[in-house]
Amino acid sequence: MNRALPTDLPIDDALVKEHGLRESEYAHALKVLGRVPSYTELGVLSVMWSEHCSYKSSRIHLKTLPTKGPNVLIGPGENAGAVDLGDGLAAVFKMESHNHPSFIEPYQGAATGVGGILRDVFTMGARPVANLNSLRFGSLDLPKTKQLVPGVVAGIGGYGNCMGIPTVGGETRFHESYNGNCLVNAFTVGVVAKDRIFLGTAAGVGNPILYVGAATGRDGIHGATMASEEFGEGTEEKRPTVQVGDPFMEKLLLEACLELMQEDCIVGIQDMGAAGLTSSSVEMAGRGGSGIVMDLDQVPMREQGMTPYEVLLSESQERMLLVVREGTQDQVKAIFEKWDLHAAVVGRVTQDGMWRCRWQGQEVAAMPVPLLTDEAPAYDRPQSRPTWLDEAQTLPEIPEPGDLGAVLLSLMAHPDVADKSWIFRQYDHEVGTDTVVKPGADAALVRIKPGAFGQDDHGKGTKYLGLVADCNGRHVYLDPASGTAGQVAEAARNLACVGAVPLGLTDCLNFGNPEKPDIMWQFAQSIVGMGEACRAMEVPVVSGNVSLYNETTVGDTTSAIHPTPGLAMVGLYQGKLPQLNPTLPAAGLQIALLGELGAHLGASIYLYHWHGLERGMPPQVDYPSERALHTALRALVVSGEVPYLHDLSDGGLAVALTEACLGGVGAKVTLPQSTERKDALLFGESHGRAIIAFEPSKLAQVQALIGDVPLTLLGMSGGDRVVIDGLVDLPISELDQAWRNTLPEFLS
Amino acid sequence: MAFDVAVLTFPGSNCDADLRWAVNNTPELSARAVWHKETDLGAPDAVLLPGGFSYGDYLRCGAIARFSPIMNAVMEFANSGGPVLGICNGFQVLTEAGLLPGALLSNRDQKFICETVVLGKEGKDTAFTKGLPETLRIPIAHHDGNFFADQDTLDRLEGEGQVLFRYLNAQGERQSGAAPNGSVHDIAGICNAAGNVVGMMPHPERASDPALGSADGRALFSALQGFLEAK
Amino acid sequence: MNARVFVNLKPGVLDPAAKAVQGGLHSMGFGEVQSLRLGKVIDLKLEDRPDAEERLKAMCEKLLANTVIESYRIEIGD
Amino acid sequence: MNARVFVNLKPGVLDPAAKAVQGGLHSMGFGEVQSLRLGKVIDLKLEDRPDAEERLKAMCEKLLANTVIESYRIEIGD
Ligand SMILES: Nc1ncnc2c1ncn2[C@@H]1O[C@H](COP(=O)(O)OP(=O)(O)O)[C@@H](O)[C@H]1O
Ligand SMILES: [Mg+2]
Repeated sequence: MNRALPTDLPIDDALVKEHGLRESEYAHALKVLGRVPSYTELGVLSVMWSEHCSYKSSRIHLKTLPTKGPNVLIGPGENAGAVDLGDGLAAVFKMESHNHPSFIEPYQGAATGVGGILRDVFTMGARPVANLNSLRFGSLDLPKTKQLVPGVVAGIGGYGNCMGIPTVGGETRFHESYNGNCLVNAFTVGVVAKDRIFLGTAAGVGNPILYVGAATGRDGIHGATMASEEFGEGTEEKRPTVQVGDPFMEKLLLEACLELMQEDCIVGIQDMGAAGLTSSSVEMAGRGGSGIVMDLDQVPMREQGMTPYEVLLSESQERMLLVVREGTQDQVKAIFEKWDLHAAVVGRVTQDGMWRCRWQGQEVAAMPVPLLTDEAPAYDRPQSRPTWLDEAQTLPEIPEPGDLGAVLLSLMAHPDVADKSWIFRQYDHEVGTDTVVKPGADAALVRIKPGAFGQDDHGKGTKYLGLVADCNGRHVYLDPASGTAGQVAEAARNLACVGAVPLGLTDCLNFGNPEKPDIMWQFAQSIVGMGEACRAMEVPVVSGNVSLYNETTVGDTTSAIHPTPGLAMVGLYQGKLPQLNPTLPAAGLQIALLGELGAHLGASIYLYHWHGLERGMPPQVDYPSERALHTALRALVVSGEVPYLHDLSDGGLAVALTEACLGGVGAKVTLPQSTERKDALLFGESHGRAIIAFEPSKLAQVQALIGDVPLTLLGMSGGDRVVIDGLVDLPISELDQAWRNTLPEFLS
Repeated sequence: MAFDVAVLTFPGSNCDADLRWAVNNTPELSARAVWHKETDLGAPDAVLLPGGFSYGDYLRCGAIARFSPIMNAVMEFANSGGPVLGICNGFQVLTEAGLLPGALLSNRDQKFICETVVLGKEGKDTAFTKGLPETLRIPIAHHDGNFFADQDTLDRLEGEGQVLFRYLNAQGERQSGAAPNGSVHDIAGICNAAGNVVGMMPHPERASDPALGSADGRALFSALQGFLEAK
Repeated sequence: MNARVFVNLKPGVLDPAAKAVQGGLHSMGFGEVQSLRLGKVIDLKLEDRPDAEERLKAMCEKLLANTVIESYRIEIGD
Repeated sequence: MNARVFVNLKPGVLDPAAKAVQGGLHSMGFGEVQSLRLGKVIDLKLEDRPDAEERLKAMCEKLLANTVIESYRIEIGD
């Protein structure tokens, strides 16, 4: 059995604690193993039972999300989720966080985040067709932010651009709660013929296990446990654990894997992500209900003198693990050789349900697979509603500003609203020749070329993927349940603006320390809200990721980020290419509001930015009218009668209207009679609304297309000013400058 | 019989499929993928080098790809007067190979730039540029597209009509410094003295379909078709 | 006053560029190359100051080297 | 045998990267930097061969430097 290696440390309480295992967790391991674990095993337990790999605080909550539906092919649990696109095609997608590594080394942290999510998708046989990213930084005037943003953006671009996967959208927000803990969430979607999806399963006793890709170094050892710890003053020492990415190697891996997947060799395949060789082999055995034996000496190593502990826990990037059919090894190796990659047989599938590793002839680990997977600890952590919410959710007396134009101008320059082209100009968003709606719109639209994946659209027209990432942390902070529900609605609304029907969503749940009941309550409530909205809107959750412990300790105060359940939604549009314009295309168009007038002040960016208040309840979603609005928007897109649509979100009606004018064609509108406050009418963030513009002669057609959805005629396009009768009258040029200059000014 | 257009694939090329698609969308042109490890090009009518990050663009863009086995055949094809077009990384490979003068340095602001630019077409007629409109809207996407050449070379390029594309300002006017990447004389594309080897940083294949916002890039592929037909 | 700064990846940090260059040299027939490291060298011309060395160190820490993955060495000339 | 190769842009070739670094240093308060050049340094470990130097030169000419814009210098160690 396990014998001590010269490099092993004696197992004592201190070492167990250092590995992040609780007493009760360690006791459980002792009981199941019937002995003290070896040093190598302790390392493995530590990473497999870390929050990052085991989802021990979140598992019971995630189980409540709706994950099934007529379009779901693969739900959570695999490397990524998959939805049916019809005509034999599937979209495979997932979002993942790389927050902690990015804070420590922004370029490499963000780059390897992109690399990791790309592998999750092509592991399943899908060719990645687009990336999104969701970013959170601290205040823009902070020196640390000015260092992080360029690094993160260059890292995301550096990896995705080199791989040749377009980054077509995303969202970026700035808030002081992220000052010491930025968020970098990366999303990838791929397309595959639905009968060619590969899973991460180890099956078939005796089948060889192949390792392919970069050699293993000492990178990121304990990266997975690090991601589950709060940031503190001792963070610096952990720096060498940052991994460096090699997108060129990954491009070769991508092409080689996709080529190999054309053949009938692979039984199961999984990338090595967090906890590297350990988690990939354990999870494959877990899904296959099998065992695995690995000969760690066969693992290609980059450095001298590595120990089995290091080989197993390394997080070197650009590596894959494959189970192939016995007898096909040579064929597999030949395909990898073509791409200058070397595959090594490192083990076999067994039937004893054990995960075994050998090193120089000795067995250094032998643990039952379920101990590391299903039987990993899971907690129902205590929750309590934060007491400060009582006050925060009420709105105090707020003076109404005299000059609402000045408010608008200042909101346009707020970094959350301001032009993000400084960011997406650094991302290749055109490679692939399919990005038909580019960054800067409500959602991106990416074409799937007819026949590109062997599909036949049966005369229904070309397929387009609608893609959007959304999260308003302020709404969630002020009420996690309805705030999160609102984000689901908003994401679907953004898709509707490009005509797409939502098929599924993936999430990346960024929260603070779950051991604190306040935070755990935020988390649990957020999931309740997401579940409710997903059920109401019939959008299943097919994959996701949880990032906890997003907190910073400075002196003796610890502060958590705003709860940030990042969402990315994938939708389908099929038919004639929608003729949409990024801004109002011409003068003389009728501008109208779809949905209720709305005047919800609570939780708005206006309150925060102008009055310094994060107060009030976020706007609530009325599901039937929200869904009716989306149906109407999609009908308008399909009809081709409406050349401009834009949903209302941050900053409400006034900001949306200004955004419509940024192409140079102005607008002159009048708000309908209302008893509501003017600032609430202009800047309130009620859900369920969009503005549209169309030829006045088309009014009857528009009305016929939108059914019962309320339509308010606001005014006409034209001129070079944004005029909201009696309230705002500003030249577009001034608004445009405010909007355009913020990011370059702070970041260049 | 369609004309045979060889589109090379180096390890790290990522616009090869896009380029084949654009070629195949051109009447009478048929794209054929050629792997970098080949030594024989076959008998193509034209050779295209795609964009991407060959060998990760480590060391210098295009430096390692230039030594791919297939490149000997490309040099031979070029030296015998065959039409060769390098786009983006392909342009970098051609300069590294010495088939085109000058070099591509990192962008002025040290950032990757992806955006649609306005190009002015000028210079001598080539297989890829004959009959092109005066201005074209085509996207760029690169980190190292900052064209540099010494004064003598520049004088020659300018004097002999070897500057084929220049970055214009947003209004489509010539303006010194209009190049978003810092290129000397705002140069976006050039050809060799004989005019058969062309390199450009902008991606015509990404502007070869109205769905993508511009179809101006199609003109280059149509020009090639016209050139091959007239031959 | 002149100074030269060498910046190299720390040992153990993946160096994909070096790997690609070594592969390139091998395939070009330079099989004798057993290993290769790529680094940066920065030559600076500076105003003389008594605290020059200290300030150079600060430049390295802040900008010239990414100390998370790189190490640096300063050589002061004349 | 060890060798070190320095690769620098030739004088007269605009160096956008160096300009950016110098700009960065200035804006960080290091105004004493009067000029700055960025170069590459390549450390090689080679099999001993009698024609090592000649071959190193060939590596530089062919791959390590682009002699249109760069110059190189070889230092042979032991
Ligand atoms: N990090 C990013 N990467 C790519 N595109 C981004 C990023 N951040 C913002 N964008 C783009 O900028 C535009 C505006 O973003 P946002 O203000 O969040 O839009 P909305 O209010 O419609 O949700 C969107 O088209 C989005 O795709
Ligand atoms: Mg929107």
